[in-house]
Amino acid sequence: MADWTSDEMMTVAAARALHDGVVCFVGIGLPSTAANLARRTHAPNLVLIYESGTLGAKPVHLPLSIGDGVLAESADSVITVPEVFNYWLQPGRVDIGFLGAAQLDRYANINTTVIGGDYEHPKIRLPGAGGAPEIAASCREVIVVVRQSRRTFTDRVDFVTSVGFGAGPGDRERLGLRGSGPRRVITDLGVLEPDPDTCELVLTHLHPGATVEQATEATGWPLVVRDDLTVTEPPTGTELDVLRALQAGAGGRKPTE
Amino acid sequence: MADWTSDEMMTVAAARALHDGVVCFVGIGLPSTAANLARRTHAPNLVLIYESGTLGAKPVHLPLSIGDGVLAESADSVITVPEVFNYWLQPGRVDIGFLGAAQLDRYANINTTVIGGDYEHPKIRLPGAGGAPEIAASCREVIVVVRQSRRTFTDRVDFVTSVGFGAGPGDRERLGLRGSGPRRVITDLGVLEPDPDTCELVLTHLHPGATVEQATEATGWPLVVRDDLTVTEPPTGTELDVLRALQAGAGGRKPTE
Amino acid sequence: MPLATFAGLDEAVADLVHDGDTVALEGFTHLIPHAAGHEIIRQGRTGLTLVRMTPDIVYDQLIGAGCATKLVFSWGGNPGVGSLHRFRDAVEHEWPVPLEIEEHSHAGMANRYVAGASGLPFAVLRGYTGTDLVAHTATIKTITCPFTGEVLTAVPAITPDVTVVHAQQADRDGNVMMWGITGVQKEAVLAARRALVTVEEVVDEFTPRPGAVVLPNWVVTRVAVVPGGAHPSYADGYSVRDNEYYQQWDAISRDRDTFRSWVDDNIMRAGGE
Amino acid sequence: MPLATFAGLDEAVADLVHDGDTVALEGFTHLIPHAAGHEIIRQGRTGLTLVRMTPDIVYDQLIGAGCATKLVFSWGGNPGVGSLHRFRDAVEHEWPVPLEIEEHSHAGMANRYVAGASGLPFAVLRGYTGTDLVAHTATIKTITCPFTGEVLTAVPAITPDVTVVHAQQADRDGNVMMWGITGVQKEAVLAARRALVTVEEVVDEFTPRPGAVVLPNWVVTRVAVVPGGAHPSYADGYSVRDNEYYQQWDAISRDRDTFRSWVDDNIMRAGGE
Repeated sequence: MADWTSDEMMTVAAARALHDGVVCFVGIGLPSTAANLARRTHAPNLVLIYESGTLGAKPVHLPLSIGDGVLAESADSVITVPEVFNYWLQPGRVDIGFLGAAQLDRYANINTTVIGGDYEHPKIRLPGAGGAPEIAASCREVIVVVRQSRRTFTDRVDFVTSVGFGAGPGDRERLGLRGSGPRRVITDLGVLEPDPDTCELVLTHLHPGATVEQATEATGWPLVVRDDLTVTEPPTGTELDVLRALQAGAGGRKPTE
Repeated sequence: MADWTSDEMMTVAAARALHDGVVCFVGIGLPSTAANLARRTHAPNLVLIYESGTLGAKPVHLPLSIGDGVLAESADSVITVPEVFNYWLQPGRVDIGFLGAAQLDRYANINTTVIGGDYEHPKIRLPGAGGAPEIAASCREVIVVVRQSRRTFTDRVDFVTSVGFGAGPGDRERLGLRGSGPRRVITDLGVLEPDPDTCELVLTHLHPGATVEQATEATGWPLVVRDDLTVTEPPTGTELDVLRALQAGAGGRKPTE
Repeated sequence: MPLATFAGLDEAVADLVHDGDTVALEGFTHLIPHAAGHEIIRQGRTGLTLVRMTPDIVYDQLIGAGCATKLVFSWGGNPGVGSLHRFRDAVEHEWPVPLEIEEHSHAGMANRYVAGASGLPFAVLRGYTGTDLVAHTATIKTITCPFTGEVLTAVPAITPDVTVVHAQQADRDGNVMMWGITGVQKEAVLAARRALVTVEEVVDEFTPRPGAVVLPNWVVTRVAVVPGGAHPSYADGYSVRDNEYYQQWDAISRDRDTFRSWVDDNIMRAGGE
Repeated sequence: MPLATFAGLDEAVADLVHDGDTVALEGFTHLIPHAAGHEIIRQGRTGLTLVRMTPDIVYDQLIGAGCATKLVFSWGGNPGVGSLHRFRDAVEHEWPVPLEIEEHSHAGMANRYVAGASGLPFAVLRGYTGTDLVAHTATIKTITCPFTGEVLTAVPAITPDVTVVHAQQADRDGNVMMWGITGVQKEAVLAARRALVTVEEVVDEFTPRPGAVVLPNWVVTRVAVVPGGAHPSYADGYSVRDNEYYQQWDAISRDRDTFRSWVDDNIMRAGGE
């Protein structure tokens, strides 16, 4: 029995995907946690951009919203929201964009808009696009972080909010999307990556303790497993300590509280 | 023999045209002098915008360039040059724009680009447009300040840098120009205003000492003189004192220097 | 230029916000004008088209109270918590009234405000391409670069009848200063026909501050002094974000009756803030 | 992301500014990178396309020295003084070499930089309509709003090979801070493939300042420490504008030989600044 949860493993795996010095467009929640974990471990020079307009934020504790004061106080500069999207994201200055998903299909297209029914009368109305469509289009790379389940990993998404690889090879180019799209989908079970030829998401890593059967069972399309499937390094003691301290201190709470 | 020069009269007349509280787009030179004279006499709440990005500048002395430090220090806010033109001038938020001219025609079209020869090989290459075309298009009103001479007041300008009334009535509307165009042309001899029906500039005021003959002689088209031609009030002692103090202190020089 | 005047929040909302208006309450997590939203509910406005990039709790309340018949937005959630239940109930079950939606992305909404502030009918961006938003939102079209032939996306300007924002300070002349995360507020104010600004306090003179945005009194219509008017959002230098409120809202808003009694107790009976 | 590195001005110009490049030296009256302009002359660059809203003395010198074959601009004068005689001589008499011009208005140039900084191929504005510039400048076209049918003006993005600006400070990591009137410099830097920033000094840490603009080291290529590098322009907090220099330039630049000997004495023999 591991002394860490699958969510912790997922967060650590996401943090490890951020090389030192890269410019990262961060949303609240797990992406922000992973980015701040990376900044406190192997990537001290990570540049964090939050869509609220904080460029180069170095929060002393985990923000609970993208507009927390701690982001503005610690930022290299605070810019307007139009400037974030027009001067910084749109021209492709951001290396990595983090996205979550309510639904994800085999070509890494993402739905965060509606589930079930039709658009005007959905069964479930989700929050919608936010910054995601342009993050997915313009960042050099996209990393999707999402728990893996058959409900989420669907053969077809009910609504394309953000484009992964569209209907397959060549679609991003046809659509004029400048970023290279999702390079990694990091889940609580492992890591999926687009096949170089088909663009279909295939299983490339399993987290310790997870099985191919679990992953297949949690995927709504026939999941291809890559021959060189490897097992993720478990979280190190340091990674776990820093991560837990971060989460305990979220929003500025004293970890002792 | 008056104890003031015709340039002083011209500057005073320009200052008087600025009602208190109006928002004024100011260029360097006579317009800036006139605006600062007005702010120190009858229009303390005049809002001055310089194209360098100083919004609500209250210079303690006459700036010698639109980017003088004194403008930034005294401004309500300093904004970028794109913002000046996009957020403040273009939407028609500016009441009055001041323009000069190297050539001016009967419809108050302005040339500050080239004189003589053709565009590629001009006899005289002038500085060009600067902010003038959009000031002429978007300010609620335009005031032109220029010394009157046959060389400057031409029947046809060699190049239309900034549009007054184009070829006559209806042209501004046809061109989609939102401001009402030049309402006054203030010279060293008097004031010309567009005729309500023809849009042609007609003589409405003479400065003290100037004659209709002088004005006609200094105009390159048959100058119409309005029946109710009136004589400008001469500069008051206060106006002259403030004006001369301003000019003596230009650029921060001690008036005593 | 007409200059900003001071008024009580109730009077200001009565003067500037009319039934059927297009109203933008902006503030990106920081400086959200909650008190003004409550006053709009208190005065029973109806038929509003509500515009906001992130319709969070403030719009969940206005929607649940039946003030809005249309929502123009890009992200409708409770930040860091989850769903906006009143927003979902309106879209999923037309309660309390049907809510038409016009859905965009953040980049699109931000540029729509920029176009409005710039006196342009539309803005150009790289966005939406390949998404299903294009098929469902009429205010997304393509435009071709006249120089390169490249096809890009165009979105129309947003020009609200009235924009409401919260700022830290006004001076006695009605000039406004805000600082910290200022989001898209300047554009939202400049894009609007009328602008209402609630402020924490009135000062004799502004202290120049890093990152401060100044709105001159000739682009502001009314200023209402409402200390704490952003709560549960915050005003940098005056208050901190009430994160517990955002968490509690999930339970309060989940059930229609709980929501209604909350509105009665906390807005209708609360009187002016 | 490649990060900014420090270099001497001579080395930085040698690395970043090549014959035939499109080069933008920006700075709106304030923070004009004169020293960098002199270094470009000293290194004998030719065939440059010079881009600048207000080609004042700095470009009069580059043009007179024969570095440029094309000028993209919106106002070419000596502010508060009069003509740029070297610019006029080049246009009127093709001396020392013919100078092609691409002429715009300030609003057009500013928006061209904004488009460049935004990764868009063009920008939209209300401008030029009815002027003779439309007939003489190929980079002014019309564009129709896909929503209202209104016809507006389009101008293409400016994307210089290299942009050069002067700022007050850099920190030891090569981040740059400028304040005061910052004109269009941020846009000019973000629009460029390479960016050279000359600074008054290097500091351990930036002090947040009202109106300060920070350029992170991942959008700057080289930083060169050049105290007084803006003279005769100025750097707010470090120097004042040398208004006499601007006045004296009129006489110096009027005559070709006087100009040439001035360049020999003050630039060529002066060595690096």
